[in-house]
Parts: sequence; structure tokens; C-alpha cells
Amino acid sequence: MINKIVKTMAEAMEGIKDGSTVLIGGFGAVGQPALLIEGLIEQGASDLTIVANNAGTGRAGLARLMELGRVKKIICSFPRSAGSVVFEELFKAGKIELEIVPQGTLAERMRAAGAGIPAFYTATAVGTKLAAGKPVQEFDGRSYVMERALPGDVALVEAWRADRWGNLTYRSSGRNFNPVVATAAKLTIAQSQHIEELGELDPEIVVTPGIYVKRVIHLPYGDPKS
Amino acid sequence: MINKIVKTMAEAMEGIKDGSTVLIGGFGAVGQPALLIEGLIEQGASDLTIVANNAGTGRAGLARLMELGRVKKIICSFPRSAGSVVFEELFKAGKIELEIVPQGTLAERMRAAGAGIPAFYTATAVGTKLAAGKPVQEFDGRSYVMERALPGDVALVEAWRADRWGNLTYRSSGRNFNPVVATAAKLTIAQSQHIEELGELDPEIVVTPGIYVKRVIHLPYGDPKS
Amino acid sequence: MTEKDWQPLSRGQMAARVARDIPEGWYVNLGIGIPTLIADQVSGDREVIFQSENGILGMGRAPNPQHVDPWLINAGKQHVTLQPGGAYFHHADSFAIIRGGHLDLCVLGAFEVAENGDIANWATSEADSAPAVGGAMDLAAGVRRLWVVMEHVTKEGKPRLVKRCSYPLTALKAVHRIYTNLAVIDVAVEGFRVKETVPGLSLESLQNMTEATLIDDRAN
Amino acid sequence: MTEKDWQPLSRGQMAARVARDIPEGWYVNLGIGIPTLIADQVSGDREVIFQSENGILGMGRAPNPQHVDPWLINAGKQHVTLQPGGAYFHHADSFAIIRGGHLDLCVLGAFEVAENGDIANWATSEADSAPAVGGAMDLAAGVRRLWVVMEHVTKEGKPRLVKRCSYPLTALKAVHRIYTNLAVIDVAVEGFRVKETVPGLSLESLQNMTEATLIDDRAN
Repeated sequence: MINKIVKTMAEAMEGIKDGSTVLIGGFGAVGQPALLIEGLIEQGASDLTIVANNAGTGRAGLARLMELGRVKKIICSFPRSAGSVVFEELFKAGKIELEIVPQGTLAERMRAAGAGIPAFYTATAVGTKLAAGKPVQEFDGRSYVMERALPGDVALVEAWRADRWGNLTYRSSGRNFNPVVATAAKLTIAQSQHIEELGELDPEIVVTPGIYVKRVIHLPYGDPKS
Repeated sequence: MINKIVKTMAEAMEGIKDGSTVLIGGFGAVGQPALLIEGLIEQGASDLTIVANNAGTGRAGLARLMELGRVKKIICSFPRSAGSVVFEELFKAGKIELEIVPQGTLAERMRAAGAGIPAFYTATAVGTKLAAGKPVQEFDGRSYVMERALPGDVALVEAWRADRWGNLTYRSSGRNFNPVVATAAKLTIAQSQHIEELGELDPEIVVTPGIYVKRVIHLPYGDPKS
Repeated sequence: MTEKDWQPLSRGQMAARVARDIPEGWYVNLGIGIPTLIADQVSGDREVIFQSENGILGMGRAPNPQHVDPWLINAGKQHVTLQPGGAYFHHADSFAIIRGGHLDLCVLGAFEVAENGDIANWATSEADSAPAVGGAMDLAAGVRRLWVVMEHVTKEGKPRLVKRCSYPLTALKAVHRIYTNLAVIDVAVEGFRVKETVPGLSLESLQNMTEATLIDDRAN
Repeated sequence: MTEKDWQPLSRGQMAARVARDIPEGWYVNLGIGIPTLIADQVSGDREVIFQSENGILGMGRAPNPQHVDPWLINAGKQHVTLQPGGAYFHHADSFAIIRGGHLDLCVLGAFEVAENGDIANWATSEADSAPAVGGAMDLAAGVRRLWVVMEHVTKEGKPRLVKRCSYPLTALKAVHRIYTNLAVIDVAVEGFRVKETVPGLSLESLQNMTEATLIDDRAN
């Protein structure tokens, strides 16, 4: 029997190595796999490259992971935002590398990684400093920049409902980057508010088919509807 | 009030011009917008380029459109199949152009057209005659062929449920190419088994958001569950 | 400058002015700042569908404080609601909508707009090495129409409508129209065409607050 | 050839032989023909998840004739069922699964396989200008493991395991293993390694039916 549900955070985090690229779902606090990030802090892997929309806020979660010196590089669209104090400190001190990527390009680069596409062209960022050094090609009279796929070793995902095959659904705008990062990593780990019996999830509403998910851990932290 | 629902086939087909590229959903008979294809036959546009997985079977529907001499070119993955008699006749007689595209590349080229990506790289078809003449580039030690986006002027779609904003859902494997072609054309027209009041479709289960759909026509032809 | 016999628009008035020009049926993305205020200014009898980068079409107004759904925010991370007919999708699908040219309009704030339509709205200096770009470049390059809403000059009185942007660019030749607190200006091939000015403001006075040359295209 | 003291496998036996090697938990796509027969040969106590190009994961067996869902077919256009835990998705998402390297295995039929792993399975001659490629090239280039199941020789007795394919190629260096009606053969860097032969068949006899050179790698 296939059973991707693990009981403990230690099992969920097993095998994440130093030097990994970790893709993290969420947009702001919504859909962020906050408990898995805590688990990663506990687990101890370092020298990490983090791919996420934001560079963390406050001093918990992703900010804490950075503050502990475990993040070598962050790839994101929105490094500086209200409360991104840890990132600012580390960046000013030259202790963290930064790659700024337009938000849509960030999503598409991960989608490409999951879909077997090593590179694609986009009009986004053409003529700006975020396209500096990248190949530019003209198609039908317009210029486009070539962007490369962005694969991860690990992806951390927050789901709403999950089953033992790893099928996932999300909750409203908590979907955001989660289904995208889930496709792009070798080891996708989901925390889920609810665990359902196999067959309970309507096959029409599964957003992330289980093929993309290696481990699921049941971490309910507050369903306002239940 | 936004109302994309049209009452007659004539309204649904209005403005389709000679020389159009028409993307057609469906895989085999399932999910094929059969009644819209009938409407297109009636409407009269000719010199068409058809993009569909198959090249029609029997002498009705797409095969009929071809038999009437209205199709200049077909772009598909599976031209020859049981019953593709009309295509075979026309092709042997040199009366129709054919572009064979691997099925995944066909889907991805339309997805790219809908997503603003003029070109992408894929490992599919590298070293085969379907990659002949196309640019090849190496990424991380593997060769990939560059494929171009495949946009349409018109897309014909079969949906299961629809509302007046043009939101669509599909039924099981009838989904197939439909949501993909819907994103890739300037004028996307959907036939739907069911029309729902606005708000009846759960926002979590909408597969094609209404932004991609210009017209919806209610054409129930047999819901085995109703 | 002599005593003013004209009044600049307030932020709310600027938002209302933009809202007037959005017809029923458009799909619209609103940036943070003044653009966000536009949604509430679109009159209720016109259906306009708002998109948010984080995977929403049919975004509605701010929720009643008693009915906040913690999972439902907009791209500015404010709590919002969903209208009947709305839908959720993931980030790659959301930016496929943006980058694929499916939105009729995006309204963004900006630091500067150049007379050729270049926009600078994400970084205040070349030396700033960690500015937040978010979805601005995707929106500016991807949508069918880009409108900018901003103060006509900086707090220091420097023009924002310039010959050439001095700040790092967001996109090239992208802006179609600019709504400032003083005027409505189309960006045309030949340069800035002034369509409208606040009552009492002369083109000459407006030109004095504008670096690039203005073309008078007002109705009367 | 003298009187045979060995029996080739039937199509059903070939499917069963392949099925034995598919472990629990694999995600598998089966091509049309003999590969399609494999699903029914996977024993019920092992969960194997079958994918179909037309947007299905968790595809089940053929339906009871009284309970056919007309909307539910596989890539071979036969009616199928969906297992509990299955899911539907569209064609671009389906081929993202295939092309993104997420399937553990694809089993295809073929006309020829070359000793370097090249496969030819979609067109029978360079002159055929309208062959149906379907998803074969995507599968062959995209999945983690490609196994081929086919008769060892053509009806005319010509070898299908060749030095170099004579038919138009589907993919280069793609095949990992071949199951024929006579043998199981791994495609290794050094060429075809014979892992298993039907009882009574000598390597010499097998070599006589094979164009490329075989390496004996049988357990005993």
C-alpha cells in the first residue's frame, strides 16, 4: 500500500542535505508552510538556497532560518518588505546572496522545471537590469529574454486537504506558489490541515496530483470553518 | 452586466473569418465540441488552419469540414487513425497541408501561446525528423529543440458547466485539450452541457476562468447522470 | 509660482478619475497604493473583474471585520473577499493570465514615466541592490493597457513625467496613459498628449512642472 | 532452424513478465498494444498508479459494460475507470508530468530498438509522410525509464534488435530494457545485455535472431 503520510516531523525532514535548494510555497503569510519551515530549522541543514516570493519577516520562520546563518542565497521577487529586518541585516553585512526575479518569471521558471523545459522566452524584464547578461532574442518583431528553469531539491508546501497518495487541494488564495513548487522539486513535502481517506477527494478538484508529492504530514493549525 | 451566454449558434460563430486558425479541444470523441464544429460548417469560414489532436474520423464533424474543402492545413499529433478516411483522401491528393507535432509539444505550444511565451525548449523529438530544421541548444549537457508558441484566432471548447462570466468546468477525461486551447485563442467559444447561476461554481473547482472565454452556448446533448 | 487658482486632486479623487474610464467587462489588475483605491470607486452597476497576482479573479472589497477569511488576501497582503463568479488558481496560471496579454488593464503607481512610455516604478536608485520588484515587470510587459496613476511631481517638486527615466526601468515603452493629480495624459508615438487638466490649470503651468514636452490635446 | 525445443511467450505472457518487474508505488504510462495488457497483470495487492496522456492519474480497469462513463477513456480511446485516489488534469499538465520526468516508467511497443537505446516506433518508413506520432516522442524523451515490449523478430523473421534503427526514430538513447517474446534484455552502455531467455533457448539461437551483438548476462 502506498502511504505517503508520515507521523513525525523528523520523518518529514529526513534526508534534506546541506547545500540543498529549497522551494517554499506561500505568498506573505498565506499558504506558507510555517510548520515545515520550523521543522527545517530543527532538522539542521545549512548552506541552503531558498526560493520563495518573500525574504521573511520578523524573526521567526524563514527569517529565523536566515538569522541562524543557514541560508547562503535567497531567490525571490520581494526581498524588502515591511518587517524584513533579518534579511536587511544579513544583506548589508554581505552575509547572504540575493537573486531578484520578477514574480511571474519566478513562477514560470519553477513551472518549467517541473515540466521538463530547461529554458523559455519572456517579455518580462526586457531592457531592465533584471535581464542583464541574459540572452535576448526577437520573435515576430518583439524582444524577449531567455530565462532558465529553476528546479529544487526540496519543496515545502501548505495544503488544505491531502490523502495517502499525496493528492492535495488548497484553500482560496493559499494556493498561490504551492502547486508550482510542488512540481519543481525532487522531494516535495506537504503539511496539510486535513487528511482524507483515499477516494474522498473528488478527482475533479485535486490541484496537485500525488505524483508530485513524496511526504505528507498532518499539521492542523486552525481551520476557521471546522 | 457581463453576459457571455449567447442564444443561437449564429451568434456563437459570428465573425470567424476565412483564413483563421481554429484550435479544437477534445481527444478522440471525448470532450470534442462536436456541435460547435457543426456550427462552423454552417457558418462558412474557409481556408482554415485546424489545430486538433486528431484529423477527424468518418465523414461528419471535422472530417466533413475537411471534405468540404474548407481546411487548408491541419496541425495535429495523430493524423492517421481508424476511420480517418477523409484526411487520407485529401492528403494523398495533395489537397491539405499537414504539420505533425508530438502531442505534448502540441499542448505545450498552445499553453505557451496563452502564457505569453513565444518559444521554449524541449527534449521531445530531438534527433528525429519532427525536429528537422528547428534550432537545437544544449542545456546542462542535454540537447533540446526550440519550439514556438501556437496561438489561434478561434478556439472551440466543450465544457460541462459554465456561467455567464464564462467560467468553465469539464467532465473527467473530457477536460483534455479544452482548457489549453481556451487560453491560446483570441476568440474562445464554449459549448456547455449545463449553465449555472453566477456564484454556483465553487471558485476552487473552476478549471477555465472566464477571462479566457468570450462566448458560451448551452448545448446539452446527454448527461448520463442527469 | 504665483498663487494657485487651481486645486490638485486628492488621492481618492485620482482613483475616482481613473475608475470613470474603466468600462464594464474589463479584467483589471490594480497595483498597490493609489491604484488599490480604484476598485471601490467603480460604480456598483458596472461589472469589472479584478485580478490579483496571488491567484484570484473576481476579487471583491475588503471584508466586514467579523467575516475575515485568513486565507483570502490580495497581492498587497490585505484581506479581501471574492465575488460570485470568482475563481482561484495557482501562481503560474495567474501570471500566465498577466503575461499572456489577457488583462484589459493594469493600473500601477510609478516614480517616473518617460515620453516614450518607459516606466520606472520598482527601485529608487541604481545603487539599491535589494529592491522589491514583485509582479511589476510582469504586469508592465504583459497586459494590454498600462495606465499609471501618480502625483505629477515629487515631494521636492521634481517632475515625474520625464524625457528619459533616471531610475531603474520596470519596462520599456509600456505606458498608455497617465493620471496625475493635475492632468490626464496619453502616451502617444509623438509624446505626451494632454487630454485633461484640473480646472483652472493652464497648459503652461503644467508644462512648468513637466520635464518632457507636452502636446495640448484637450477637448476645448 | 531445427525443431524448436523452446516456446516463445504469448502476448499475455509478455505482459505478465513485464508486470512482475513493476514495484509497488511506481507511476506508469502504458502504450497501446501489448503494453495496455500489463495493467491487468499487476497483482491487486500491489498499488501501481497508471497515467494516461489524456489527463488521468489512477486509471483503473475496463468498466463493467453496464457502467460505462462515456467521458472516461484512456489514450487508446478505450473506456476505463478511475481508481479511488485518481485525479484529472488537462493535456498541458498531463504532458508536464510526462516531459518533466515524473513517471517512473513508460512501456511502449516498437518496430526497432538499437543497441545504443534508440527507438523507432511511430513510422514504418521515411516515405510515410502522415504517420501518427501521438505522445510517443514525449514519453520516450520524458520518462525516467523506458521499457519496450515487442516480438523479438518481425513477421518476416527480420530482427528488431538492431545495430542502428532503419525506421524513423522516436527518440535517441532512450530505451532501458526490452522484453521480447524470447528474452529480457537490458540496454547498457556496452550494448544489449541478455538477462533472461525463455526456457530451452540458447544465447546462440537468440543471437541468430538479433542483428546487434548480445552480451550474456543471465544469472546462470
